[in-house]
Amino acid sequence: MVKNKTFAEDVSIVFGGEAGQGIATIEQMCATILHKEGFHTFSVSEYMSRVRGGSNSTEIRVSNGKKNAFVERIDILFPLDCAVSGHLAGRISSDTLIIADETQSGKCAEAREVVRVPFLETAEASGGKIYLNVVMAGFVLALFEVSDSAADDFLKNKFGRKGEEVVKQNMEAVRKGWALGEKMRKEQGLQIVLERRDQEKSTVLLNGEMAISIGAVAGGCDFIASYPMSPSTGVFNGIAELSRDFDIAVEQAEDEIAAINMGLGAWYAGARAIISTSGGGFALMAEAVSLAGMIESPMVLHIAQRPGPATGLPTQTEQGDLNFVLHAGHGEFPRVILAPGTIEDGVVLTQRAFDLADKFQVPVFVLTDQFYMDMHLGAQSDMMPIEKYQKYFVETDEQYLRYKYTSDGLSPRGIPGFGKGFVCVDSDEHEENGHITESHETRVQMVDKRMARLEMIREEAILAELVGPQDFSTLIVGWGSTYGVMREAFEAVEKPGTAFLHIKQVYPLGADVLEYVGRASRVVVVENNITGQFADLLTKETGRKVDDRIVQYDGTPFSVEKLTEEFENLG
Amino acid sequence: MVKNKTFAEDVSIVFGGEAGQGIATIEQMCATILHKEGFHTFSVSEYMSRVRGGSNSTEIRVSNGKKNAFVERIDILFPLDCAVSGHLAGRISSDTLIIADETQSGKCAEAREVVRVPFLETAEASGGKIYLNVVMAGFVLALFEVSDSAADDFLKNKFGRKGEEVVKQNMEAVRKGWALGEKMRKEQGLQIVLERRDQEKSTVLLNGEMAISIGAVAGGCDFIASYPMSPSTGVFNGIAELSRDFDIAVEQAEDEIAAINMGLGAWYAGARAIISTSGGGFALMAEAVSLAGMIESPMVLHIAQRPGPATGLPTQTEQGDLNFVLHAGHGEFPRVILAPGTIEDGVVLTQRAFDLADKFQVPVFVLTDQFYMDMHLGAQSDMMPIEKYQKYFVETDEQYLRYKYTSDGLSPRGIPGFGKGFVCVDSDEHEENGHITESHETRVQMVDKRMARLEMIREEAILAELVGPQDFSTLIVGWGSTYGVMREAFEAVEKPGTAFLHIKQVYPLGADVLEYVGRASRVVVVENNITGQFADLLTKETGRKVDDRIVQYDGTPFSVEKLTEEFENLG
Amino acid sequence: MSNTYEFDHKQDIAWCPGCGNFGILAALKMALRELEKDPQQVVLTSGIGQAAKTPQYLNAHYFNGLHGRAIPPAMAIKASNPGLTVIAESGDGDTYGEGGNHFIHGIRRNADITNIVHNNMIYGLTKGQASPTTAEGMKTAIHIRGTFEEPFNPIAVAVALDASFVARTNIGDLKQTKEILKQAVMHRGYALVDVFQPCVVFNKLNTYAWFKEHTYTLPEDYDPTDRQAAFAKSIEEEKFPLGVIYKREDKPIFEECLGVYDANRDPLYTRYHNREKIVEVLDRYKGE
Amino acid sequence: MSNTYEFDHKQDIAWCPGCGNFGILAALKMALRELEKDPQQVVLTSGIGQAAKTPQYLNAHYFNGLHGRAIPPAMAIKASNPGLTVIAESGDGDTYGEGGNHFIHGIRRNADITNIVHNNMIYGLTKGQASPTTAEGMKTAIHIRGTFEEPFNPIAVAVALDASFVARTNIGDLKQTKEILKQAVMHRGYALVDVFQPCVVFNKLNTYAWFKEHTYTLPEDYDPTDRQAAFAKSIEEEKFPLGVIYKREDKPIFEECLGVYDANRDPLYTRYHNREKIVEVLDRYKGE
Ligand SMILES: Cc1ncc(C[n+]2csc(CCOP(=O)(O)OP(=O)(O)O)c2C)c(N)n1
Ligand SMILES: Cc1ncc(C[n+]2csc(CCOP(=O)(O)OP(=O)(O)O)c2C)c(N)n1
Ligand code: SF4
Ligand code: SF4
Ligand SMILES: [Mg+2]
Ligand SMILES: [Mg+2]
Repeated sequence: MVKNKTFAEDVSIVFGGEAGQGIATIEQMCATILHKEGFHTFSVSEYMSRVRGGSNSTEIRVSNGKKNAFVERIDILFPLDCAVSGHLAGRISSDTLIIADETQSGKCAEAREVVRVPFLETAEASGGKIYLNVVMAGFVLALFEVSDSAADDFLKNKFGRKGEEVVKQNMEAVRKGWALGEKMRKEQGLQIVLERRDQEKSTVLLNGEMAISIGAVAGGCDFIASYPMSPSTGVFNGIAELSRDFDIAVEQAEDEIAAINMGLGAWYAGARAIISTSGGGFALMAEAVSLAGMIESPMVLHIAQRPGPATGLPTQTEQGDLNFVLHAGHGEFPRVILAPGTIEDGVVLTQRAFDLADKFQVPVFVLTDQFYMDMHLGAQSDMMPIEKYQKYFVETDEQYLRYKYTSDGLSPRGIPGFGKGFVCVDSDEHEENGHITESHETRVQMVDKRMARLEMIREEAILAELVGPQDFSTLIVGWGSTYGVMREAFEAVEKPGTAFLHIKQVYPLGADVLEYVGRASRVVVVENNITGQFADLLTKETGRKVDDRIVQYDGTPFSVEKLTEEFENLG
Repeated sequence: MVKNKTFAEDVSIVFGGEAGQGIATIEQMCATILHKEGFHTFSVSEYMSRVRGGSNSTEIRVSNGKKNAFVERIDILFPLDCAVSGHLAGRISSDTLIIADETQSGKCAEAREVVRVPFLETAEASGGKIYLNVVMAGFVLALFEVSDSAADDFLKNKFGRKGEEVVKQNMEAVRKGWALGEKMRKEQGLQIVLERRDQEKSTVLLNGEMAISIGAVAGGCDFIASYPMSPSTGVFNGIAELSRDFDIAVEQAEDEIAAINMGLGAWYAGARAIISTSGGGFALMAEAVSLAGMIESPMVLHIAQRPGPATGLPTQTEQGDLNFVLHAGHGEFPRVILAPGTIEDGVVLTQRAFDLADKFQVPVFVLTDQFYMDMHLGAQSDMMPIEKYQKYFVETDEQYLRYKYTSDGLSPRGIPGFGKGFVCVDSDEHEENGHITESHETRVQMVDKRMARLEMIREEAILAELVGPQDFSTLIVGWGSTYGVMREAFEAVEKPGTAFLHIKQVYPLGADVLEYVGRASRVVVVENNITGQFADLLTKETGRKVDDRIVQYDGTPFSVEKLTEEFENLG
Repeated sequence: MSNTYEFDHKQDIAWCPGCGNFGILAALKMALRELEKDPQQVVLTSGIGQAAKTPQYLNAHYFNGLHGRAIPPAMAIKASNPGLTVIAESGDGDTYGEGGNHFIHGIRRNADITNIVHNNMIYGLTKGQASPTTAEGMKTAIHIRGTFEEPFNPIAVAVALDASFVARTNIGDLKQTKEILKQAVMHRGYALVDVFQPCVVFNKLNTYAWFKEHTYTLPEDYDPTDRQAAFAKSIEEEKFPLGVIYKREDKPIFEECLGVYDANRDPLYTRYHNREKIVEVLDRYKGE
Repeated sequence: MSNTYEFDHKQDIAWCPGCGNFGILAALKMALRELEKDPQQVVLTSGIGQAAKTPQYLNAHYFNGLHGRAIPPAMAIKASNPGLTVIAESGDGDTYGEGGNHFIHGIRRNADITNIVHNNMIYGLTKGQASPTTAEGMKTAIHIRGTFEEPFNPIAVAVALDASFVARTNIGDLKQTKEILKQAVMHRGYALVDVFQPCVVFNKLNTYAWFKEHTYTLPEDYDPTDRQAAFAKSIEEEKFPLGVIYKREDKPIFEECLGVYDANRDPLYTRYHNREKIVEVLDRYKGE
């Protein structure tokens, strides 16, 4: 029995179950429909590296206050199989409302009182066990006082390909689940009374995968060669999907080495290529990153981090590859690393990555992680303008020299077949014309020319985002996917004289960052790895020592609770 | 005409010619014989990335004062083809004595007076042009007042396999060349009067390649899988050669990925494996380095650096891969980087690399470069004791757990087939028994366990070598192959209050280094790359900013002249 | 009890119910048991994928390494300790895709190992992308227009490389698979066993029924030593032949050619280099 | 003048006098000239090695990339601009050793490129180590006991993979090489030309005379479309057949299967994505 429980500010609803039980569909369905209804919705899932069995979960968080982060706290838990794993079990508190099927038993039931609902029976009645997930989704929708037909469009879209019958059965199942929810809402007073706002509806609900994918297309991406690897595959899928609407050559390579060498070939021929991979796959690309450095080729690489070393935890999250991405490839050459925090960042930075790569003829990394890939969140269109992109290659003349010394330090990039010149690129040290050389004088000139671009890029650095007062004394710094959780914890703690700085261009750092950390009397860095890789980089780049490092490396993202506590403890 | 030229302290003799003309043989022959005769000899060659043609050179430096470094200065130049390249031409001064064949003409002759000797005619008389090199070597030996039979043993050794006739013809050629040299010495007063010492004879004349190779065998190396790549191939060759005398499995892999994965397999089965490669080949090994980190496998990697990025300058020198070696591989795990400066270092550190790798179950890098590989130098046996090595693996019992948590932080390493336990290693995050896990608790414990070894290794760090006063105020720091040149320049400059610190264990840095830099009022770092990679590392490891960076990145090693000037300029 | 290959404890198996991998695991355990191989002398190596988890599910030694890299460590393990029975086991994507170069050069190297490939014609663990052996035309999230390449033919390539033992089985026939695995393990030299394995989740085309329908067992009188005939068999398309397709007994074996086992067959871990001999080598470079 | 493929300036060539690479360079230039290919539309890719320097010695576009990686950029260049004539050119070590995985999967991908392999059966640039095609028993500084593996047979592997054009020539016969190169360049789809090339410095076995003695030209009536016969030819050992050994005209071609050239054949560099369409896609994810 629930008896009059009301959520009026923020609710965290978690579904837990085995792989293959359709949790992802619940998440997608609830998030999409609640968003459509004007609720501010954030969701993220965590899953094991298996196709069936195990224990996965998804958190759907709906709030009035734009809470865009993972919370440990579970307000309502729906265990699909009741074999709630240790991890999830640890998140259950005495305030957690557990709503489970009547016939289930298991740990979750032993410890705590469980509200029983005939989900399975209802699913069976709708056509079988496989409807369990939509029954439950329907149940949840009812709690939000959404109409029982709200899911219809979603279901048509999702199952349309499988035929009308399937769509109809799903609609029925949703309605039945809805009725169960409605009953509980009315009879037991389980109420979720959150704000619906029109401006929420006008946002674009995307996960990190689609943010990067759309950002790539907005950046002019017309070539992707990659090799599947969690958690980066979503971007490969996303761009493949977008190739239905846009002219994009999509190729699954035999290995990561082929993928990036294809990418370099594509850029050479005038296409705009991206590679999507994760740490282990990227490790195979280091030599070709160095090649990009030498031939001054643009290249865009999306790296979705997961906990390493080696295979590590394939489906979990970490920010442990920054150092590697920063230094991958033998020899010395400039590169750029961008790391989105919000969905808007994903679109904007990936778009920008293509521009930077092309303009400065360097490899540009978009560095994300599993958490970022899998979080769904509304994004404001006006914060991610889709701009007409520029292609920087030139028409060559007969005197064309690929590596010409020029006054602005950039050698205009020609492409074969466009103009009268020959475009000769060479992985050996080379003369202006691209021909191999072993001259020491040329060597020095070419090294200087290649390296000089780093400072040019720094001058155009993407600004960091400062949240809080300008006259801070303590500066809490984060980068990449921790944006949402850091911001929420930061705002929760309300420490006077403290500001939060989110770095979007991780390397090279811009003058703004130097200035910010320069005037902080205390610098705290938060990151999802053990050694504090960004903290080290910050020191290297700015000369400023980092006073405190808040790190986490258990494979999970920071939670609001954990960071709030850490921030409180900063004193 | 020479007219009474005497070298009484130090002479730098350079041979320049095309690839394929036998310069390497001249170097080997002169160095070996002069060393045998008790002269202090240092030599190094620089060559192009081609098999025939181009312009190569070798410098043979003989001195009273143990000069073990490259000098720009050429005292006597022997151009084999007179097409002396720009680089070599730039090193010719008015003091350079050029001794060339009578019939040759070319740039070297245009600019300067050249002493003419009928080398070619003499070679032809000895059986053909191919004897030119030994004729010239014979000539040089005469200048040192070495007997005309001094080369006989060397020639028997070198050409014995080709039959007696070849040996005889070579002996003749040497004698004829010797006679020419003797004539010049006597008639024109070209004298080299340097000390011969018995203790020089008791040293072991090795190049860097053989130092590493012998060090590996002394470390118990019984397995090498590699893929050829300049300038690392010499170590692969060296160990293959030693496999005639020692039980060593030698395999040329299909690629670098196979090589290191074989190496890991070998260690797993109880062998002691090394991999030899250069930056570009190593770039392909990054994923497997990460695997070594995860499965806590020992691994020894010899990386001979060359200028990058990409193919770069395949046969030249640079210290440009430190950052990459330091961070190669995704995820976080400890590693060790050793960098020999002297020949003794090569033997000792490589031997030690096996011990560290085995004891701490980590990848250990021996980081050299082309210059180090190719320098020949006498080494003192007592400075490189060959110790009985220890194998750290254990006999397993039935309860054996490969990743057991232990009080000393190291999980005893079992090997399959030795004992009653099962040895299960897994690239995924794993439980103590090596089985895959996705538990967050285990994750944290395992990360902590893996990382903890870094501090244990630091505690046993190989000491840096301090040259000069203990109460320095300025500390000039170098690492790896720059030892000889830094030491010579340092001693030449004689700055009071200045000391020279040579780092042999580059990572993790020991407490001694922290202490040294901590009390220096000025820290200067010298290295052969553009960005000052070690300087950055020093700051990261010790918190001490580096005041001055002396760098060079033209593909050549530092010369004594250049560093002397730089040190003078430090003020 | 010692050669049961079973764990004392309950082992969680991450495969989907109905997956063909269960059969392969069973066949392998049976084969090793029937050959009376002591588990303490058996090492499995694997890459990453569903198939590559196999070593975790039987009680023997294992080296579960990197995706695509099951073969190089296997060969090195054998070279370091030839007394061990070494089996490299992985998926089609792992072996023929990411690991293709080790596949072809491993065949040439011919270490005495067994290479079991779970050929489900799909990337299972990463959720259904095309593998090199995926049928032409199959649509996936990435191949939205369907694959267009001719599937990789591991049997034909192995025959082209004159591999010393080339077999194919269908896990639908567990007994045959077990028998052939036994032959493969017994064979001296590199032995490839490509096992057709249904992935019941991501490959809706190549099901148990499909494999049954599209395979036949080679007749008793088939001569696997005839390379030309083997090639003909290897390129048959209507139905895939099952059994030992090609075999050569006389090829040099990697570990035997290394020189380290000429004098004795002790594993490398038991040996130490002679200290005096190293000093002797150094002395050769002395001036005196 | 525009299709001479010669430089205006004197180009230093880093090969040894007498090296077979000079012949291949000459044959290639002749072939391209005779085909009247505009150098401005010709791109050569290569890896690293002596052979891989070839693109630097003729006046056309080139992408001289990494050791072993000539094929992937070649295929991507073709896919990005199908109007270009793309030739991937490298050594035996580069293509069959380090690059083996791209070789086998490049064949499957079947982009319309030509792949010229200078097969000197040795690693030339790195001074004489064994390559995959090195004869059994050859001693090198690393193989002090001689190699023991059966040489890699690229022709048999290509036939096993059903490559669309498989040829072998001997640079001792410059004219034949040129003719076959012309056919290969004209062929639609992936074309392999393995060219026997003496390395006069490091390979003392496989000399001009040896290649002459150990090769013969396929008879006029040889039918290169018969795969079974092609396999038989590809495993002949006494003498290696020269000519087009196998050919298939009907295979799908990589760049044609990408979908981007269905509506028009303009190279990708000329195209821009429609801004409005991107906004439209974003709008699909709106709540309203
Ligand atoms: C270097 C690298 N690239 C990619 C991956 C991701 N990955 C893991 S398993 C797999 C494919 C598995 O396919 P297969 O070998 O056929 O095994 P299956 O799961 O089908 O049994 C991939 C691409 C990885 N782990 N490492
Ligand atoms: C990743 C990498 N590994 C190794 C090398 C060194 N390397 C350069 S060329 C070459 C072999 C060349 O052999 P091949 O391809 O047969 O060409 P050839 O010189 O005989 O023409 C090697 C091993 C390299 N450049 N890069
Ligand atoms: S996804 Fe396919 S291959 Fe993997 S366990 Fe499930 S059924 Fe088997
Ligand atoms: S080494 Fe051999 S392949 Fe290389 S250029 Fe010389 S002869 Fe030719
Ligand atoms: Mg598979
Ligand atoms: Mg070759």
